[in-house]
Formats: sequence, C-alpha cells, structure tokens
Amino acid sequence: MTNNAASELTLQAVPSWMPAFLVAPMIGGLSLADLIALVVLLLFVLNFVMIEIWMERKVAGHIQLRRGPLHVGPHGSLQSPADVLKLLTKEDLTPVAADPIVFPMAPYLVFVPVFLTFLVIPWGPLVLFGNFVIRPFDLGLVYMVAIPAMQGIGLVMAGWSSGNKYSLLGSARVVAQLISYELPMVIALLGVAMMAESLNLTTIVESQMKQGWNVFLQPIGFLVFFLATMSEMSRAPFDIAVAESEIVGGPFVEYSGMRWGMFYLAEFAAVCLNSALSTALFLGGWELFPGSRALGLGWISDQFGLLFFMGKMIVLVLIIQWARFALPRLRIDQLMDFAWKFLLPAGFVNFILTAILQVFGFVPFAIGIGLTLAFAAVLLATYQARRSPSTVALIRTAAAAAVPTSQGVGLPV
Amino acid sequence: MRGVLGGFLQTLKSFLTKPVTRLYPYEKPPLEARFMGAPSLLWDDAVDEVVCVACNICARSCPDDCITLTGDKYTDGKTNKKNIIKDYFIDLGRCSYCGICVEVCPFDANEMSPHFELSTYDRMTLVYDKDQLIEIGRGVTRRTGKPEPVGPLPGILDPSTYR
Amino acid sequence: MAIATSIDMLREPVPSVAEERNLETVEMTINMGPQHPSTHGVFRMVLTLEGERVKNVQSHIGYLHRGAEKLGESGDLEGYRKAMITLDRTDYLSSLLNEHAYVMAVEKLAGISVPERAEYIRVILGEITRINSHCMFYGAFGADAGATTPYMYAFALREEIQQLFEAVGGARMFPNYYRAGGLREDVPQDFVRRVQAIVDRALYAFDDFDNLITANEIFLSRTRGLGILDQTRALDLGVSGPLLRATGLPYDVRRSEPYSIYDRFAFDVPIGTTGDCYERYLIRLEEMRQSIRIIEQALKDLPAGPTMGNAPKALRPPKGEAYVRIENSRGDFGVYLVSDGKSSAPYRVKYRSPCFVNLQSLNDMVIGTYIADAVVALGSIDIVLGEVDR
Amino acid sequence: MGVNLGAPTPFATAYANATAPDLPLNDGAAGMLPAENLYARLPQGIVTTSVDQLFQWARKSSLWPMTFGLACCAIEMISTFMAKHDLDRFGLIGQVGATPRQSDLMIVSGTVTTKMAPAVRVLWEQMPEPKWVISMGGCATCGGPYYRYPTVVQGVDQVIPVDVYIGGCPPRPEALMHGILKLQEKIMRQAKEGRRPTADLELVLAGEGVEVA
Repeated sequence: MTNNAASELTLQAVPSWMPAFLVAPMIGGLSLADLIALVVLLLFVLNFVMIEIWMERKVAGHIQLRRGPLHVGPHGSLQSPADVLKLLTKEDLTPVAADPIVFPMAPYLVFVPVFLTFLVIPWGPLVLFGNFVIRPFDLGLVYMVAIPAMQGIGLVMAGWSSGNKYSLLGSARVVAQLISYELPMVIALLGVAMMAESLNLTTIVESQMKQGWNVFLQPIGFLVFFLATMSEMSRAPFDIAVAESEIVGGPFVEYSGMRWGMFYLAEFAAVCLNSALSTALFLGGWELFPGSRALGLGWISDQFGLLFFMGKMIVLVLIIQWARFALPRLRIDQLMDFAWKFLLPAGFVNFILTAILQVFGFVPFAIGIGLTLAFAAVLLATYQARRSPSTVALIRTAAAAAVPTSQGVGLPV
Repeated sequence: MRGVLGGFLQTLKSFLTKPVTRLYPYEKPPLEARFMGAPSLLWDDAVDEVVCVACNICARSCPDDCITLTGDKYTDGKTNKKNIIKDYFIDLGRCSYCGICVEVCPFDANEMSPHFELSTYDRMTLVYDKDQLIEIGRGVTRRTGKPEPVGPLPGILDPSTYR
Repeated sequence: MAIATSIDMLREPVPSVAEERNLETVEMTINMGPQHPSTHGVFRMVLTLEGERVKNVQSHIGYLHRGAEKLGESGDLEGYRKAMITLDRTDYLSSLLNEHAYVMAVEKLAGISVPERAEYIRVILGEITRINSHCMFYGAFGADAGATTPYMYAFALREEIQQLFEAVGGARMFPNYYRAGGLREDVPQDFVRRVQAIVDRALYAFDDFDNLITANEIFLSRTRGLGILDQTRALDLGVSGPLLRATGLPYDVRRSEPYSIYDRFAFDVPIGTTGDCYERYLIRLEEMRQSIRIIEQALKDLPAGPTMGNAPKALRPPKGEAYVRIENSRGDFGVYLVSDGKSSAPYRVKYRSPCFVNLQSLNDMVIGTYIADAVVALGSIDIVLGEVDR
Repeated sequence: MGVNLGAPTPFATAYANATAPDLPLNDGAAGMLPAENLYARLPQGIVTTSVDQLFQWARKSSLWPMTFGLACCAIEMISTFMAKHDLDRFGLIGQVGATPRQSDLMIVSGTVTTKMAPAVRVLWEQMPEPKWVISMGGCATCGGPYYRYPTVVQGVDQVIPVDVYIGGCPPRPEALMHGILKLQEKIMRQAKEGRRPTADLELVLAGEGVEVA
C-alpha cells in the first residue's frame, strides 16, 4: 500500500486551522485527529443506525396503513434508544449446544468489517472542516470490496456455532449468496474504476464531477451494483438468509440480547454503508446536481457537499426500505439464477460498454447502448412469448364458463 | 417487471393514504349497541333491588359453567318474587361471551355490558361477584329488538327449576 | 421438569462426523412447528432435508385437540345452543358459515322451517364470512411468500367486516348469531347500508390486493408450478374447496347440491387448470368477488318479515340423525347430528372438516421442493388448526 | 369465599355516551375512564429519576413479543398487530420476534393442550430474562369453554408464570392493548419493587374451582 500517498492525502484533507499536535502521526501512523475521527465515525454510525431503524419502522407503518412507533417519545423518536437500552440489559444466553468460543466471537466479526469499510468513504466537504474522509486509500475500491466480504465468515461462524439447524441452513444460504453476488458487484465496479482511471474513491467522485455521474453513463452498472449490494446485506427481497417465515431467523436464531443487537446493527450499518458507496461511486458523491460545475455552482458543493452526500444516501436508504415492504422474497435457486444469469451478464455488458466509451468515444458508446437496449427488448419479448397465457385471465374465463354440476361428484365424506 | 413496479406503486399509494389506525388508549373503540362484553346483572330502579330471582336457568344454560349462584327466600315484599339471589359469581376468565345467559333469562335480569377491559394481574379477580356484576351493569338497559318468545316454552318454566 | 424433557426426546440425532467425511449429502431432519411463524397455528411438520430439498415430510397434528365435538354433546339445558360455542371455535375463521351448517342440521333434525328473511341474512353474512376468511388467507399467504404488507391490507378489510359482525351479532369473531329456525334477533336498522359500504370497500380492497402481489414476478415465480395436485389424486384424497377447484373440477356444494337459497343466485365457480399454488390463490381472490356478487343480489331481494320461525325455545328434536354439508371457505364442511329424542343436547356431534382432509395433500405438494416452497404450499392449503384437530 | 375481589369500577356509564370527544394525548382529565387513564399515568420520555427506572422504561417501551398464536385468540392478536390497532405504536414490533431468544413478552393466545404444554414451557425457558407472559383469552387463562375436556390444560399458568391475564373469548384487540398497558404499568412498578413475583401456586389452584359457600 502506498503509505506515503495516503498520509499526504490525509494531510491535504485536514483543514489548515488544526493544531500540529493533532495531525502529527503517532503510533502506527495514526494521528490524534485520526483517532478522534474514528470515534466520531463510530458515534455517527451508531446514531445513524438508530435513526435508520426508526425511519424504517415509520416507513413500514405508513406503507402498511398504520402509524409505526408513536408513543415512545414524540412520534416514537425514542423507540430505537429504548430498544438499544433494553437489548443491553437483556440476559445474554449461550445455548448448551453452542460452541463457547466461536459463538460469542461471531457478532464482532460481522459488525467490525462493516464499520471498517466506512473508513474509505469520501463524505464530502463542509465549511471550515474540509473534506471528510478518514483514509483516502489509493486502493480504496479494492478495500471496500475485500473488507465487507469478511462478514461472510462471521455469519458462517454464527450459524455453525449456534448448534441449531435453522441457523445452519441460514449460514449455508449466506455463503451461497455472498459468493454469488460478490462477482457481479466487482464487475460493476470495474466500469467505475475504468471511467475514473483510479481506485481512489475521492478521485472517483471528483472524476464524476468532470465527466458526469456514473449513474447516467453506466446505468446498468448502477443497477447491478445496487441489487448486488442489496443482496449482500440480506435485505428483502433477497433476505433468504434470515427468512423469518421459513428458517425463523437464519444464523441469528440463537442469539439474544446485545449479541443479537450487533447483528441487527451490522445489518442496518450495511444498508447505510452501501447507500453511501452507491452515492460515492455512481451518484456523483457530494455534487449537488450533475453539471453544476459547468454552471458555476461548484462552490455550493465545495462548501456544503456533506449535506448533499447525506441527502442522496438517505434517499437510497429509503428506496431499500421501500423494497422490503413492497416485494415478496425470492427462493434460493431463483436468487442464484438472478445473480448468475442476469446480474453477471449485465455486469459484463456494462463493462464492455464502458470500455467502448473510454476507448472509442461517445458515438460508438451510444450505438452500443442502443444495441443493448434492442437486445434486451428482444429477450424480453421472447420471454413474454414463452410464458403461458396469464392465469388470471384463465381463471376469469373459467369462472364465467363453469356450469353447475347436476349432482355432487361423489366426494368421500 | 410490470408486477414488481405495480407492487412499488401500490405501496407508494398506501404510503400516501391516511393510516387507518385507531389510537386506542386515547381514542375509544366505537362499540356497537349489541356488543357483548362481560355479562352483568340488572338493577331494578323502580323497587331498588336486583331483578334476578335466582332461577338458575342462566347457570344451567351456560356452556362454560362459569356462573354460580345461590338463592335466598325473598321476604321484602316489594315485588311478588319468591326468591332473590344471595351470591352470584361469574368467572369472566372462563366466560365465552356468547350471550346465551341473557337469551334464556325469562325475567330479563341480566344483559351483556360493554365492559371489555378485563386485564388483571391475578386471575381470581376475574371472578366477579354480585356487586361487581351490578356495578358493570349500571347504565346498561335491556336491549330492544330481542326476539319475542314464540309459542310455549316447554320445560324451561318448570316450577321445579326455581329454588 | 418432566414434561419439558419429552420434547427433547423427539429430536432426531445429529448425523455423525464419520458420515460427513464420506462427502455424501447427509439428510437433515428439521422440526418445523408446533410454534413456527408460518405453520398457521400449532401444526408441526418434520421435514427430512437433503440440502434445501425436502425429501420427506411428516405432519403431526393434535396440538389443538380440545374436544369440540364431544363438548357439543353435553349440557342438561340448551344443549343444542351450547354446541354452537365450540362449533364456532373449530374453524375460527369461518364461524358463521359453520353455524349455518349446524343450524341447518338441527332444522333438518327437528323439522323446523326458516323464514325467508333469515335465509337471506344467513347467505349475506355467510358470504361476508367467506370474504373474511379468504382475507386471512391472502395475508398469511403473502407472509409465507415473504411479503409483509399483504397482511396489513387484508386486516384493514377484516376489521371493517368484524365491525359489522359486532353490529349484527355482538361479537367480532364468534357472534353465535344463528339459531335453529332463524336468527337470534333481527339485523340492525342500518344493516343494508352497512353491508353495502363493506361491499364497496371490499371491491376497492381487492384491486389493491391484486396490485400488490398478484402480478408480481417474484410472487409468480414462487407460487407457479408449485404444489401441483392433479384431479384424480385430489379426488382420491377427498380434497375439496379451492384445492379441488384449482384442479379444474367445478365442484362447489353451493352449486352441486344447493342448500339454503343458493339456487336463487347467479354466481360463477372459478376453476383452475393446473392445480398449483398460484391458481389456488387466484381462485380464492375470484371467490371473494363472486361472494360480492351473491351479496349484492341478496341485498337487492332481501325481504321483510320475521327472522325467527316456529321453533321451540328449548329444542328436543325427535329421535333421528341428520347430515348437512355446506361449502365453507375451505371446502366441504359437514355436520352430522344424532338425537336420541330424549335429551335437549345432541347425542352425537360430528364435523366433517375440510381442513383435515385437505391437509393430507401436503405430502404430494411438498416432497421434492425447497423448504421455502414447503411453507408456501402449506399456506396454499389454508388450514385452520382448530378445525384439523377439533 | 376467602378470595379478595378488587373494588369494581364504573365503566358502563361512561360508555353510554356513544361518541366521546377527541381527547388530547396525555390528558388524564375528567371524562376519561380509569382504565384509559392508565397510559397517561406512565412516565413519558426520559424523565425518570434513577437508572433502574430508565432501564425499566426501556424494557416497557420495547416489549418484543413472542407471538404464541395457538387458536382463535391468535386471530385477534394478529389483528392487534395490524393496521387498525398497530401495536408497533407502543414499540411491540411484530416482525422481529420470530424466535424466543429475541423476545421479551410471550402472548399466549389460545387453548393450551397437554400436547402443546411442553412446547410452551420449552419456548418460555428459551426466552432470556427479563421476560413477561400475557395470557390472552379464556382458554389460556383457565381453559375457557374447553375446561371440561381432559386434553386441555386448565390455564397456561400451570405451565409458566403469567403476569397479566386478559378475559374475553377472544378479547377485543383493545382488550389486549389494555393488558399490555397493564403490563407496562407492572414493569414500571417493578423498578421500585424489585424482581418479579413468582406465581402463587395456591392462587392458581384456587382458580380452578371457585367454591361458593
């Protein structure tokens, strides 16, 4: 890793008014400012997760014609703190059948990678404070793919060590899901890296300000990345790992109290993380709107970028939450089919199209887009043609045609 | 794709509609006139005593056997009844709130009250005694629209059932 | 505690490590129920799994056996009325439909005639109960497939219906409203208006139901082609109701052996073609619409007059037996009553419950599918454990 | 008798008014029934004095139920979780507690049979402390209409300790909510009184047959 470059970038990001002792590197190259930033980040993640959970319950409530949390604090705003406090004071059970060493370790292995990935996110600038990014690695993209993948190990540990068949099934599902969806995700990221010609997330955001947002240049890539991350964090409709109606709670069945709270925390932190990554990689990071720099409004983003970043992130979080309450759950084989037969080819198409854009310019790219759309239309048409006529219509016609049988058909009583 | 989008649109529609939730502790449920809460004993305001004559038909008709009553000789002479209840217990924990006791009562001495908030820490408090049953029946009037007795009532009004 | 250990003894032994080393797939036995989010009560499935595939399924019932039939035979006074308390609670989702069957059996036994108005009101309330029950199916089936919102939609409609039941019979779930010879009391003054309001609300709600998941591709892929039961097999098993109609046989007791006044109404019997879970779902949705048709016709023709026939208050039917079958929301529900001619309680009560019979088709549907499918297939049978175990 | 029966409260008269005025939240003023007043008496928000009370407040505000639907009452319990009544308002989330390990409150709704009783016991034992049990409806309270049948357990309190009993067959969703509010009141009281009382076996047995002199 290019340590020098990294620390240089960190120093660049640090505002000039900060006293020297804060930014002087100490043990392991970490400065005091870094440590403060870590603590602030942790606090931010924890608080954002609490707000997110409250938000999800409110969203769920209003989608489902009800109110959601209402009486605990004004509009239920103290609901999440109450939940956390309760989980903290809950008895921490370790089942007899559970592995005494692995079982308590698993929650940390699930939460810590998610938290670590927050380190590379370029949050954007805010007046006086400069650009918020804790570690602008040059290999940020690789880091953000590699670290969350460790989550899988934690989940397998949780599932295996619980000594419960439901959790075993759940962890088996998690592994299959993680392995399948890692691939389309990485392929989608290749397009991003190619466009920015860099693996540094800050550079990627800045390149989007010049070239246009990636979501418009490679919409297929955005779709693939978004769906793949949604699946990686086991959110509905891809939540087969925790499928409550089938395997009760997946790998977390036997966890109680704050240990289970860690999993819950990790799940919602992952939603936050992946929304932030999607924002940084595809939605132009902290830019207000595409092309604002050309209109001379770049200073708004430069001053208040953090707020725009957060705004975009929250919109994505809301979309993820919306999907949970709008869709049924996929089955495991359909989930695998979706990854390997749809997302992966789509990722490759996006990769090729982006390559065409980078090498040959915009006109061949436009032709490529057109060809892809035409191909997709043909595929869709054949799919529709292959499908049997709508059963809804069949039932309706049958209902109209049904005649009363004269006498019973002799059903056994 | 169309179906998935339809699901999204439908949820968006319901997100924007008004919730149907009734905020219970702050809003009362609109109890219907016929709502059958706990059974209660009616009080005859005209003669200032309980209507019941301790005929035991309700107790015998109760599908859950949750009514227990004992009668006493009636000596006040305010009405022409022969007996009056001494004790009357209904185990509201066991009661199935079917209204049969009200239906069979030949003297219109009881009625289903709208009292439904029957949560206790101790299930023995769900056994309501005479005073409590009169208390929850206060303000309750015998409902109109009861089926008029049609034809003779064989067996039920047998004097041997009086105690 | 002694009783606590007995459930441990039921657990299958975990496969040994030696078996795993052979790199062969090891069968896993998973115990779904009696308390599981999607067993619809206290049903227990012991699934033998090979990976995610179900190799075998063994169902265990009896967790809710509480003697509904036997308790119906007791009581020294008003025994025929007392039996309805437990009858209501057998199939707790279609209580008024079952009450209809029961009072018809008593009427047949005692030779009581029913006034026109009572018959119409019974049909109206019965069809509303059918909608109520299918709403529950819709919600639970959606939840089995992994969608949480259908439940809420379904119960928003159910609440309106239960409010009507409360207005008519005094209770939200078990109004105990029908009597041999008619009804306990006439319906409230604003009955027609309120039913009309529910009809309007329901038609609106059914569209919402459809929009939410009926055409959803994920839902389609989860339910289509799953749990196929062909017609011969279905008839062999004695399956009835939407399960049988999904196989393409238009058998509906309301049509095949019209009881009460069902021969006066025009309605369609929806049938399927393949007999998979999706068609069962569609048939139930369509049945709700057909129920609305019946209700609208019945409301139009609702006559005035008494609601109680010439029935003695204390029933003591002559010696004999009666069997009446109706189409309840799950299939062919039958009530068999025997009177000894002496007591005021039935000598023998027997219910033919469609759930219990339909549940036998579980093995045909589930074996060879995934665990997730097993849950959906079980949901498509739409069991009520109160009626299975009685 | 020897059974202590609490003082009755006048409910019926208040319900005689068909339409109640819209009452502002947290208003424990006149016109409200004692039972409805109950929630207003509970501390709202973190205005508690001691840490213990703070934790009890958290516990009562986030009672994740283990929805133990057994029979008919389960339908009314589901109704209570659904749009019209929405227990999520009080923090009782319906979607999480599919497993006993993550739940605080067991709502036993329905008839407990001898075949089911061991499972009830096992699941109750799997719940981590602190935990509470609500017995919903006549069957779970004392066998209900089925109390005569030999396979039916005469109330779930023969198997597990119960904190709140709710009468009704089945109880209205509002009655269940009232029970939950009673339980929340009990939890807040436990902050002062210490650990929860165990089930009084004699009381339980006495509940089986009320001997009337």
